[in-house]
Amino acid sequence: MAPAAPGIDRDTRLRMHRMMVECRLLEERAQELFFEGLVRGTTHLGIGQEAVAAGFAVAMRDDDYTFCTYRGHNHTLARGVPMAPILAELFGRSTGLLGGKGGSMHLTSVNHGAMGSYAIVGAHLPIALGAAWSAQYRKSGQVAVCFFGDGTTNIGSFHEALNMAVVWKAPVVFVCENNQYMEYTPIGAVTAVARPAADRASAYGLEPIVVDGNDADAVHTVAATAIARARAGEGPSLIEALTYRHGGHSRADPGKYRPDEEVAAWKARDPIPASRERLLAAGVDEATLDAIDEEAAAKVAVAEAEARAAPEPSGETLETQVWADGGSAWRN
Amino acid sequence: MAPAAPGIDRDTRLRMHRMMVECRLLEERAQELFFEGLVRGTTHLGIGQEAVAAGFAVAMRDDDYTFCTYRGHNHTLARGVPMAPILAELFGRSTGLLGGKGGSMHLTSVNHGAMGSYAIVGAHLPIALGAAWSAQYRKSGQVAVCFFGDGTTNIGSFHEALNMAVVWKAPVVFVCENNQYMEYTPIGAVTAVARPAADRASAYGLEPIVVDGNDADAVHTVAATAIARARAGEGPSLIEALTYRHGGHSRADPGKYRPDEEVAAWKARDPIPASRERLLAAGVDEATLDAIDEEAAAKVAVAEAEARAAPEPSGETLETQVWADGGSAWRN
Amino acid sequence: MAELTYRAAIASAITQEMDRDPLVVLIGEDIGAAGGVFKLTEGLLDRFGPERVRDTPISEQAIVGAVMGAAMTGLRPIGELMFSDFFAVAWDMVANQIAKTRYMTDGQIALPLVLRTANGGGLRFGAQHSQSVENWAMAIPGLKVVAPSNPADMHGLLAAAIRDPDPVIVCEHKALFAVKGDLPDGEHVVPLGQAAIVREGADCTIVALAAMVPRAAEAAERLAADHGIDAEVIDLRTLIPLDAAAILASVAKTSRLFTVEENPRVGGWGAEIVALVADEGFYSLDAPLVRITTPHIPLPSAAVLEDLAIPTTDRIVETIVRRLDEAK
Amino acid sequence: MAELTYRAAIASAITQEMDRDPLVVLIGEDIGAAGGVFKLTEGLLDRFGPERVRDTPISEQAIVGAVMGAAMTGLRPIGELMFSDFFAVAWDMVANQIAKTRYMTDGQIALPLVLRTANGGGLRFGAQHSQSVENWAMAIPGLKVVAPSNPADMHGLLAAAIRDPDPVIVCEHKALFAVKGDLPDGEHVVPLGQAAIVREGADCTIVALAAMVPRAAEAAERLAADHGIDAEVIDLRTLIPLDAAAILASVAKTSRLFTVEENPRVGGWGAEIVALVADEGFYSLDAPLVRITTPHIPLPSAAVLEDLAIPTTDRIVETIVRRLDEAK
Ligand SMILES: Cc1ncc(C[n+]2csc(CCOP(=O)(O)OP(=O)(O)O)c2C)c(N)n1
Ligand SMILES: Cc1ncc(C[n+]2csc(CCOP(=O)(O)OP(=O)(O)O)c2C)c(N)n1
Ligand SMILES: [Mg+2]
Ligand SMILES: [Mg+2]
Repeated sequence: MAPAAPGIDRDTRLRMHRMMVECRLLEERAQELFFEGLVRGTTHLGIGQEAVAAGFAVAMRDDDYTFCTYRGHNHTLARGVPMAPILAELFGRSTGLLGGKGGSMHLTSVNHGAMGSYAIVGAHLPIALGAAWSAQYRKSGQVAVCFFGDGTTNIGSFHEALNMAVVWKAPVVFVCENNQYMEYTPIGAVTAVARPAADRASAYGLEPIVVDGNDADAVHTVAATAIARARAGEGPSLIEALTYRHGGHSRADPGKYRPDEEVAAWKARDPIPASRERLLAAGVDEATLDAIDEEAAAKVAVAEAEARAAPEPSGETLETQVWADGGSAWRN
Repeated sequence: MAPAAPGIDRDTRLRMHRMMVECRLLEERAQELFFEGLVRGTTHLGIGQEAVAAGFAVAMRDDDYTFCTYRGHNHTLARGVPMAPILAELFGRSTGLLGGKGGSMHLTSVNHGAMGSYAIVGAHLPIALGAAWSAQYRKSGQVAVCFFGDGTTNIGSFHEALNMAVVWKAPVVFVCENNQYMEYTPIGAVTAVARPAADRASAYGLEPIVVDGNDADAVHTVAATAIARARAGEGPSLIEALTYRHGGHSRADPGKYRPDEEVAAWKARDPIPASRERLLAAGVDEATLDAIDEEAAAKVAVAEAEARAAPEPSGETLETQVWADGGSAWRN
Repeated sequence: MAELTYRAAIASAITQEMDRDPLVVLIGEDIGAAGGVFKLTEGLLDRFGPERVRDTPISEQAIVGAVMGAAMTGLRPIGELMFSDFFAVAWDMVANQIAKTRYMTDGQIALPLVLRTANGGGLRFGAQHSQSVENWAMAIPGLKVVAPSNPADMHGLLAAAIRDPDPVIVCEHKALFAVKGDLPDGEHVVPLGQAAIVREGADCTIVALAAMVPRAAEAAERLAADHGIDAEVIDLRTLIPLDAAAILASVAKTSRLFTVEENPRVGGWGAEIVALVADEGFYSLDAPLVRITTPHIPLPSAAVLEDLAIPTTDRIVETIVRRLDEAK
Repeated sequence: MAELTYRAAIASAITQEMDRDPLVVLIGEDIGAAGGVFKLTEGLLDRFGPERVRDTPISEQAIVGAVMGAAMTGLRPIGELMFSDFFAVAWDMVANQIAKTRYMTDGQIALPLVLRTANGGGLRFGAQHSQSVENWAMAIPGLKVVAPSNPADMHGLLAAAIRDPDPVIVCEHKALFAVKGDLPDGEHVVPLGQAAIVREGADCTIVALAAMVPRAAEAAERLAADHGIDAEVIDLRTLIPLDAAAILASVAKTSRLFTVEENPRVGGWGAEIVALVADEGFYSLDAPLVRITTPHIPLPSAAVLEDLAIPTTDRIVETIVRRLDEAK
């Protein structure tokens, strides 16, 4: 594992901490709202995995691209997307980030470089590669960062994207959040190697990189290195971040297929208290950290109120935005 | 590379030699018949690659399964499928192996364990895995051998099949015939690693195995080992056989994208003269070998005559064999 | 007669057939220990063991390919695709390999296999987890396609699909999982290719499938009660083989056809039914042939939008009343 | 006016658009150094260099996915799928990602991209290399679909597709590659969504696409010469957007509709056209609506069988004569 970086400054750490706290509080509330019936359909929480999102987000340039999965709330928030339209989208309201058309699994905010959440496992790896190719062609210096799960390493598009990205030296960073499970099946039960991403790196001529995904500093260090490498034209990286989701896979899944001790052990390694400890040890005072918690809670409350107050989408939007002309006409 | 096996007996070598000669002569004639317009559509020759087919075929049990590609004449012949129905299929005649329905790219003879030639790159790897799973479930002791090209290692189904085969310990042997090119593009130009199959083996927890694919003895040795391993319930293998196609990719392709020296160097390593030399050195007399050549030529001539004499398919067969009832009715 | 849900009818049919034939096996993602994400396969691992009920990696091409390879070598495998949208990931295996191999090999290779999948909308899952893909499968020669509308048919048609010597795509509608109904005692098998007349009627024919069947049936009751329109409702049950005779016979009687489909408008199965009747039933018609469909758009996730998109009982009633009125 | 082949019209359109817009790039298998397996992209690498004309590995999912990612970030990429059958391998990228993303993101993401592919039969390539898949694409909301029948349209429609702000699937028919025709001087662009009236006529309407257009046109000449039937022939040119008005106007005049399609019978584009007319054009009809199609089978490879499968001029003539006769 990459060691925790010595050189990360206090401000960066505080930014990461704030991001993690905001993600956590928003998702905890989203979960409650799901049980209240306000969040409809499905939702996949990244509670426990926030350090990956935060560690990368602070290493990215504003114009870099993020591609993530249905478990994408953290990554979307971390790029600076406001909470209210995210919650409103989960509620299916007209002020939702996607006008209610996409839902929890497809959060996207092009203005923030959040280029989409993808709900078919593996699909976004080639798409992220394409964005990186575009940056390379346009010589824009942008980098694409693509997050996906351990289960995703077994699908074909993972393989195709990794190979083509290396051949093209595309500026893309592939980040496997190994949370140990696909939906309900432990990754080890269906994977030929122990480290689903890192043990595949050499198949693409890449270095295996494993990082403690619950340590924002450590994530940040490998992120900064990989992004710099991509930006310098040296090609892609594949990073495996070891982490855990505290809850179930989605919706009401209680995650009972996991041994209690395993859950307890990982919860003891919760990235947010760890970050708090580290900041305290580095001399940040309790009040500053408490203020972050309170501000985040207040932000969530405001966002929730806004989303609750938002109207349902108007029926007129049903048939808009299939085409670039704004409509959906397929005939004259 | 695996060394040429010391222990291969004379009979086995003669069988392999005869297979290679038969393959070669049939394909050379098929090429001429293509230019005469008798072979229609397209055809992909394996001239130069015969040692792979022969080395494996003699290591297989009669009830083992072969899965191969559109470049599958050698593999089909090597399982004992007669020449006449193969040629007739290339001509599109009613006596064709597939009644004229499949064509050159889909040669299949279930009775010979030749479970099909597949024309979409990569598709047959999961299918071969499925046959192996079936053998495992039925405890039949059968093994599936699956041949494919270097270019195929970059498509998603390669990755999915390899991973699942290892997880399931399926009795399947994956054989990459690395003939250095996909269609017209050198494999090195589009692949992240130097050995497209062997350098990927570790991604599935497998040993890298590279063999001289122009040396039938060497191929036979690794084939026997891998098949024994599969039959013993120890799971799949991935073998990379280095070889070369003497001609172009298909039809009238002259293969001009390849450097003359490269072609010359590989032709100098033609597996058939090499096998002949080895047999002579082992004390087989010229006459025996000449007789093999003559018998093969005679077989091809007889098959060609038969295929030429065969009628075109009757129009009545157009709408048969979509369903198991023999017909194609999709409505009442 | 026992009452059970559409959801439970799936495991009951699989159990019936696995008990009967040891060559029947089941694979898919999270189907074993977890019992499936929709709890469709609960209890099967315990009953039949890991050799017959296998969890897979997230590798749809390998799942479908392996099912094909197993079917051609003596098993009768069932593969589950968790959501029907994921057929797209394995479409080569389905459309190019499974559908064509028997024909290409002139009958040498038989593929007695089933691909089961959770199909359809209504759960606010958005565009990539709500599609009705029965029309994709219908357009590929060599695939049979089943889409049951109630628990008894779910059980009986799935059993028939497992016994069928050809590849069958079984669309299990997500919005129907909780629906209850009676299952006849004893072995229950419903032959493929037979539509069911859900309601007899004289004034118009409504052809529906899967989740649209209860809506069409309810619409018919309201048409009778509120508008004096006596509609005949046909549940197609299987798209391939198609019970064309049942449709043509009904239209011969009613002279008017409405189809109610959930898939997007263009190129849906409704167009095929209309085209069939517009040719072979033309002379019995006395009004335009009308398709009631989801618009030609991806499905939105917000509840109000999704409900607007998919045909509702209200929309069916309103359309039929208006179109019959116009035709007077 | 210069004469060129349908094959050459492809490179000429790409050249015209790449000269015009530096954001247009092209990727695919063997398209660069080799100029494509059908020699469709010959000369482009030399002219535009390896940054704009890129060879790929055999990785259709990555090709299509990369095209999508590039399109959403400022390029106007063209991806080639060597044979249209290979759409199946990348169908998730096409049907679930490309087609739905603009809608799912409420218009945030634009996808100005083109996927070109060698489509159709007639070359004895067998079931996995001969399909007509335009009906697969037509059934997916969010895709535009083009299938030119002659060199000038090939050039003009491909140019329009490259300029279009939405994803366009361009079906290049293999059996037409060698066909010659005139290309107007100067920049040539044919707008999407406009059918062409290939022949005016009063007795019946024949709607055709791609390789079926010359056959339908020839059939119409023979119908006139040998049977006194004056057929109007419509070349759809694009399936989506569909020029429904042109079809309805023609049927309003002729009262009779025939469609001629190469894709397998069930769920083909012909069913959609028939369904459209059977609803909106019903009252102008005076005979059954007839589809002339390939049977619902995979395509065989033997020459005699393939020729029997795909509609021929003879079959078109024979069917129209018989069906009009029956309708008298
Ligand atoms: C192609 C495809 N197959 C299956 C699914 C259903 N599915 C959704 S999430 C998931 C598990 C993914 O596991 P992993 O990649 O580890 O990500 P995680 O959910 O753990 O973040 C599965 C199987 C899907 N969405 N797409
Ligand atoms: C999915 C798919 N993509 C592309 C093709 C076209 N194609 C046929 S053969 C071939 C090259 C295959 O190369 P390789 O795997 O090395 O096998 P070889 O032909 O050299 O034996 C290609 C690209 C195809 N048949 N299927
Ligand atoms: Mg996971
Ligand atoms: Mg090769």
